[in-house]
Amino acid sequence: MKYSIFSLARAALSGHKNWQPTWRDAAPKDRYDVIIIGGGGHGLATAWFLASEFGIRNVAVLEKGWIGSGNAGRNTTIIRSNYGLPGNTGFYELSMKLWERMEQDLNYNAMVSQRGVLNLYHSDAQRDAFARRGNTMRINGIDAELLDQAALRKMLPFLNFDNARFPVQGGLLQRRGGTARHDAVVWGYAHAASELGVDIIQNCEVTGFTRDANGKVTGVETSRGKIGAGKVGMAVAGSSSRVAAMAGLRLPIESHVLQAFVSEAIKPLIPGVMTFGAGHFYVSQSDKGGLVFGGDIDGYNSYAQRGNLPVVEDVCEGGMALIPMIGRVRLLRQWGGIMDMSMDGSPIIDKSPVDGLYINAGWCYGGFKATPGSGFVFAHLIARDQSHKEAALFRLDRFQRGAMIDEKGQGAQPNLH
Amino acid sequence: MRIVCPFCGERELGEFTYLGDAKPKRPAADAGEDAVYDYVYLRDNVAGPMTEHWYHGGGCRAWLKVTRNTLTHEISAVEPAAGAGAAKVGA
Amino acid sequence: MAEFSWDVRSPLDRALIAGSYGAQGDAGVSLTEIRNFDLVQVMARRGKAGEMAKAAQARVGMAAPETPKAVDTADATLIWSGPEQFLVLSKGGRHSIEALGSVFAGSALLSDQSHARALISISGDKARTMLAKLSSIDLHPDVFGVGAAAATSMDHTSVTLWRGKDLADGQAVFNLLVFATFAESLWHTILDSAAEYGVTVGHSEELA
Amino acid sequence: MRGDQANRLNNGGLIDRSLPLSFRFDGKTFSGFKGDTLASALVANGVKLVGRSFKYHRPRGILTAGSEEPNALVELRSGARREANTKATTVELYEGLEAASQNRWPSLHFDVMSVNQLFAPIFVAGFYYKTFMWPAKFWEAIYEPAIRRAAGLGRAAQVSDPDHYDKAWAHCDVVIAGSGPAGLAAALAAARCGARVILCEEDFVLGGRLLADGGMIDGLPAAEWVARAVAELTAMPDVRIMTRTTLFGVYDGGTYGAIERVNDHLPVPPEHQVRQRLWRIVAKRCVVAAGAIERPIVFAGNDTPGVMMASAMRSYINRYAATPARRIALFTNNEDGWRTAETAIAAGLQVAAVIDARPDVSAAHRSLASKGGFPVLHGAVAGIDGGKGGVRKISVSLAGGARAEVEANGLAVSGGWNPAVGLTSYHRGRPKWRDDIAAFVPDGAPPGMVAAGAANGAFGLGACLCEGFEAGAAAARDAGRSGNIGSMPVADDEAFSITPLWHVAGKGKAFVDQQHDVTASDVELAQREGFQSVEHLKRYTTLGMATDQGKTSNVAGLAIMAAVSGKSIPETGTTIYRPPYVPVAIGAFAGHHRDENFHAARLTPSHHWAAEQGAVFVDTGLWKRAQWYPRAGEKDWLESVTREVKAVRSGVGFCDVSTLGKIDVHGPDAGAFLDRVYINAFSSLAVGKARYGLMLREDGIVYDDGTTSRLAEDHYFLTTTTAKAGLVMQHLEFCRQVLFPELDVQLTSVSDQWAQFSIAGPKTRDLLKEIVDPVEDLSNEGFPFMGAREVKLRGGLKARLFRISFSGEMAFEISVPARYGEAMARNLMIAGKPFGVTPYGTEALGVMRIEKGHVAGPELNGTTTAGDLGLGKMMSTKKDFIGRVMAGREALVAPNRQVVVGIKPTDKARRLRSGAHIIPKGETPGPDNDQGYVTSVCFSPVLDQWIGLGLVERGRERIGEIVRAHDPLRGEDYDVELCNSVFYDPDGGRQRG
Repeated sequence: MKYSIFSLARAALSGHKNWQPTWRDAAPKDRYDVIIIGGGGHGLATAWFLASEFGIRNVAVLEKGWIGSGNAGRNTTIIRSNYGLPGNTGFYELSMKLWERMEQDLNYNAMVSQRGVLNLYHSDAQRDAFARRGNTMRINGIDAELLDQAALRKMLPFLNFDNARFPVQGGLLQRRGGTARHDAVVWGYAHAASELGVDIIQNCEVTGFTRDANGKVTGVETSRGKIGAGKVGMAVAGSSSRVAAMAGLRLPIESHVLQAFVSEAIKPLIPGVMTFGAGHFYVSQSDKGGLVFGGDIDGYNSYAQRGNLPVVEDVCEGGMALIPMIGRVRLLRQWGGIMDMSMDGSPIIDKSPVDGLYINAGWCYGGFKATPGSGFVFAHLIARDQSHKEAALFRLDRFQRGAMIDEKGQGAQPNLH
Repeated sequence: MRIVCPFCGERELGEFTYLGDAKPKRPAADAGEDAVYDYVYLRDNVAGPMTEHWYHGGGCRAWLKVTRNTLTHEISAVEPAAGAGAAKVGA
Repeated sequence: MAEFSWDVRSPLDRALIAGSYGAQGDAGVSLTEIRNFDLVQVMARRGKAGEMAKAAQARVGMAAPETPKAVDTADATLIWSGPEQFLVLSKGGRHSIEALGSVFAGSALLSDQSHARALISISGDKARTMLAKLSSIDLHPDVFGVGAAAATSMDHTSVTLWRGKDLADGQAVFNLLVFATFAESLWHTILDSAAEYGVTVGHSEELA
Repeated sequence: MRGDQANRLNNGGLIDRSLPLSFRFDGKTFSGFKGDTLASALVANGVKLVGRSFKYHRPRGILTAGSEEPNALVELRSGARREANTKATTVELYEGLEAASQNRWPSLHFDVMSVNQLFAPIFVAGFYYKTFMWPAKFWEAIYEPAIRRAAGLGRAAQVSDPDHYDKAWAHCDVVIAGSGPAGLAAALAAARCGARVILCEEDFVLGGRLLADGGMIDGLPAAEWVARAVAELTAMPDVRIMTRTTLFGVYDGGTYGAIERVNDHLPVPPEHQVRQRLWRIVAKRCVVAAGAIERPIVFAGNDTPGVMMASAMRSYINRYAATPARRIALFTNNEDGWRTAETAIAAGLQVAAVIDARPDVSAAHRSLASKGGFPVLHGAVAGIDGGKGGVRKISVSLAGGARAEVEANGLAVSGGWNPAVGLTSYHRGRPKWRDDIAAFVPDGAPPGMVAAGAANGAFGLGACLCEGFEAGAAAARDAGRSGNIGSMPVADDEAFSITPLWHVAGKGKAFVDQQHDVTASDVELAQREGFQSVEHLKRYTTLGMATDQGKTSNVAGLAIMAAVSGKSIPETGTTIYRPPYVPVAIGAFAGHHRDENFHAARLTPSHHWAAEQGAVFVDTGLWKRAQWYPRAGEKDWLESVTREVKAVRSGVGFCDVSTLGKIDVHGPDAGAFLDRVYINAFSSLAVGKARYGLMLREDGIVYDDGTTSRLAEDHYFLTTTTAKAGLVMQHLEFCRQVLFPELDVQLTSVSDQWAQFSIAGPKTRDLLKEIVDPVEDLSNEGFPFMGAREVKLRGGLKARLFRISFSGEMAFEISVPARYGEAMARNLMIAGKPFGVTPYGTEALGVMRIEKGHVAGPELNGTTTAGDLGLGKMMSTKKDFIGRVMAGREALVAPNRQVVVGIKPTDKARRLRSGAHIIPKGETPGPDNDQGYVTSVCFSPVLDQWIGLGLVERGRERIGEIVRAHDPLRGEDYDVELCNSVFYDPDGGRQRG
């Protein structure tokens, strides 16, 4: 069913009684060419790209709960491509370009909103690091601007310039960055993939892999029975270690909790996305009016999908330090997601050592912005058995080779990335 | 979260710093690159009770081995690291 | 030859303004900085905790605390600071690092912390209420009695806190050792926390 | 005094008629009394229309009397203290209160945006996902700004919050949420056992529903019983009663979050006091006695001002002596709702009719109806005739199918009660369904927590008291307390019978979530489009995501979803409950930590002296460091810094370097220990000598560097960088306690014990001779380069002296106990006067280190190896050390790595900037020829040009090559030469001299 203002108007005349499900709620078939484990943004995007770009339509996406119930449905919706290291820079820009055409691709309004992403700096050293990163972006054809304090005073007069422990001195701005409506991304990919014949199977939890005599993966065991597959891709960030363990693999990944927060809805107050450089705080304002904000991970391994008070306080301290006018704005909800924290802070998109099993994991807390890019390069890998050039460095063996992609320079300590 | 430091008693999370799974042991000097790679990079990433290293840096500066359930955050045991004070009395 | 004066200055020398602060009326909190003390960290050598304890006993006539406690001797206070370690707080060089060196030779390692800390004594009927803003530990009199000590944090900064002898009027006294370079910042935080109760500020050369 | 409070009863209520208060709503002045909420005062003044809804801008009135209120949201206060979305039902009235309705323009009564209602047929749930896609660029330019302006509710203040907040800790055996009958009974039982009890009540008066519904307890009127209970609790020293305090969350290890609205009931907080305080309550046990929330029934027009929850109507009449309407009707599906009819009659109001959805009503109620002269209609409300002026007529569909109309100007609605299951569910627990009360009740709770009373589905007064008392006693027992528990308070239980009714089909919009304008047909549409999971339903329709967190709407929404998808309510399930229980001000979570107090500031021992000299300070981590010391007439920082560098290079200068991390490493195994943590050897270091050391992480990447001296056989003095001081200490303790417990070594931070100054320049020795006792030999032979030992100063003070140099000049670092730090700075000025001594700051320090090619933070960036820094040869091959094995991985020893090299513009007048990238000459910049970047720059007074260090691919093999410094961010592109990283005195003669 094609969505448009006209179809809406037509539907209104019939009291909206004729709308069809946004995606088919499919039952599992015996076998698929490709099974994607995980009905989040990445899994559904992978399925849609397999069907739309690589001609593979006999695809199932298996979701243990409801689609979008993992990190796709609990992130802070930021999109950006302001990375500084080879491997990341090109990949996230590929993803950004796919965001820019997503709605027309999918016939679904995911509210991709390029209101800008601004990283603030508070010292000369931070400015220099941003200059390095911004120049990397520009050399890669990505928009980036280095703003000084005077420019920011005009743009964001409410920031704490004069009474701050660490006054804002400037920022690195990517105007093409912004936000997207996270749930709509999931539903949009589900809608479009389903239209191309992909089976989206909810409430279907993978419990094991079936393997042939050579160890090749031939399918999965699920809460809804065995399902055969030519290839199996996993896109289950937060649960990657648990699913990989079913295939006998240990990953360079730890699961950590990242909390996020939303305030009560208020009239427009904050224009784009901004990150505080002297504490753990980033914020944007949703179209509905809530301030959507977050900070650092809690710092300990967790699968509990909820966090503790010290981080709430830490984040709000950062918020008040940066934007002291939000003191009376009320925090409405806090929640937590399980982050696949990799050992260098960058993702893994690679064939696994097990034949027929493909891994898409380790997104840390940056997976949402990667959704279209990840889906595209993962589909490419699965379809062609070869990494896409923009994902060529996201190899699983890079730690063995010493070829880490460590933007923060924190080394093999996931809770510091 | 609150951790019962074996030396200080029950203390608030903010006094502690987390390192991670205490199971991997630093390989011997001659163990070779694969063993060290495994130690540095690979994790069981346990969903359930896991023994972890925590540092009571905001208190007595002891490194602790804390057994904590990563699904519920419930802590079932805390003991000092081998070289944290009392453990070495009379050693 | 130039004339030098080697004046000592407390890290709170500038920040501390004697007198009253905050709300008017009877002060609920009294803050006194104790200046110029000797503070030595004593840490047992591997496996020598027993010998260290004996040496301490011989020196001050009291057993050094093995749990989070502070004990007063005739001319020193021994404050637990971690497993198998304690601080010796005294005045006038009697238990300075030079004086203690031979006492603990072979059993413990010493580190001079005399200049690394500022010492603040907190009392008043709102002292506990005020400290609840800074300290995450339970200071209820049944839990944190006279002589109780804690290596803990305030405002994300490590401190050593112990309860001294009650004042004559029965008021509790909380002693706080804070790192010297954090002292001024923490002092302002303490003042802000105490302001609503009214504060009396002073300093002293005498250990309580 | 009654003033213009036309709807105020003459008697009764918990208001203080002797304390009239005047307030303004939408610019109009009204009066109320002490004890009122803003909502009750508005009710007393006959104000029905108080707000506009989120999407359709429909007129809305007051629905509830508590924190579950979806409609009566106002902007409270003004200017910097303006608080958007404040629930009028929870605002305690104070003199001079100012409030304004929100989400309307130009006025509440004439709101232009209410045209949205005309588009309502299109503005169904999720309509925006299906449109606004063409043309693509119109989203940011046109559609989204319009949506953003229309959305949101109130306006937040646009300037810094002028009020203060703080945070505190509290500890107890039992914390109790709620002071209704169950909460008070729990507190009594626990306290009598000797437990330390904290009782949190979000209202400003204790008693919960007893305040509105009364009853008899232990033979006393409820109010009297409450007063006695409170008196008993107050007399006990270990009971703390906290009103205006909401327990909003439960965290691990028995930690609870609570928000105390300390001074929100005053126009502004008194001097030295906070507005709100965040409490972290640590409790062994928690009793949730948070009560239950009455729920609406969804029917057409159910959002008309004048439609109110039945229990809220009782609250307004009984507690506040304010009458929402003169002639009311009641729509109920349960026994409890009838109490509102009783209350109305008792207050002398007219009851127009009771519409009861149940097939039968009790004989008592029938006789009440006949006495009151009103009909009992078996059926349901099908529509409301009314508008912003309130309810006029109620249309009823009777059980037999016939229609009836009831004239009334107020409608009380009771759809049953939902226990407040938030707190018990915040650890992702799911409540369970109970058919008998048609409600979800807690199914387990986080460790240590139990629900009691209405929060647990016990709706009778007797049952609440009993459950509360038993829960309180058990909690105290579990916390290890026992005592004479006394007798349990007793009361009769009212009958509770309910026939579930969620939605009455009818014409017109029937609202499920009134704040977010989610209608019953939106829920049906979501089901049709496949959004059947309750989480999908919530996300697609935004049901329950408004400021009331769906307290009055969630259960109805999922019940309607269950009905349309042919499932039971328990099968349909609930969404995940998330804290906080009520929205909490961000300022309260931040507390004291804002503005200058965001983080602590660390001051060096010479800080105040430097301030007196007019130093400009820079933040380095938590430290404030002197960055440079400007002098009169200097036009900018560069002039000052250049002067400082020249003074050092030609004479002598000093700099406070106390910020370096300093660690005493003691013990017989100290040398062996250092051998394992540094890449180079320290056990071989002679006593009295210092050595530069480099530490790696276990992954082979450089972690930190510094100079470590051996002061005695078993005593090393280790220094770290300023940035890593704390982390290195933690790392070394890990090595000592976890990795190498067999070593007899102790570590102590002495960072704060020593004031340390670097004294540098050719005249250093001259100056030192003035300070140091003449018995000390400072000659090159007596104190050679890299010597380290204790010395006596003139006057007898002992100091530590290290012959080390960061500047490349003849230099010493001298340490004195920190309380002498300021004196040391002053004495260096005195002693150095003849030699033109110049204090210098971190900028000059940085210039001189770059001139010398020393690496620092920008080069030690967490991705560089020892080899990258040109220090690969330091790595010992004779011992194991942290990071040794991983440092040998192929990509870390690859020949094309980016390594440290010197960089200088070919045009000497050119300014070099950090962050510029290095591109080969003649090539178009792109990812494939991006060969590195400039890490550190300075203007070198010695070379009279800008110079820098960089990390450049194969840099050391390319000395002399001209490359491009490409800096598109700043619009610059210029030629630079790759050169030796040691720009100044490359053979080191000056520092050894």
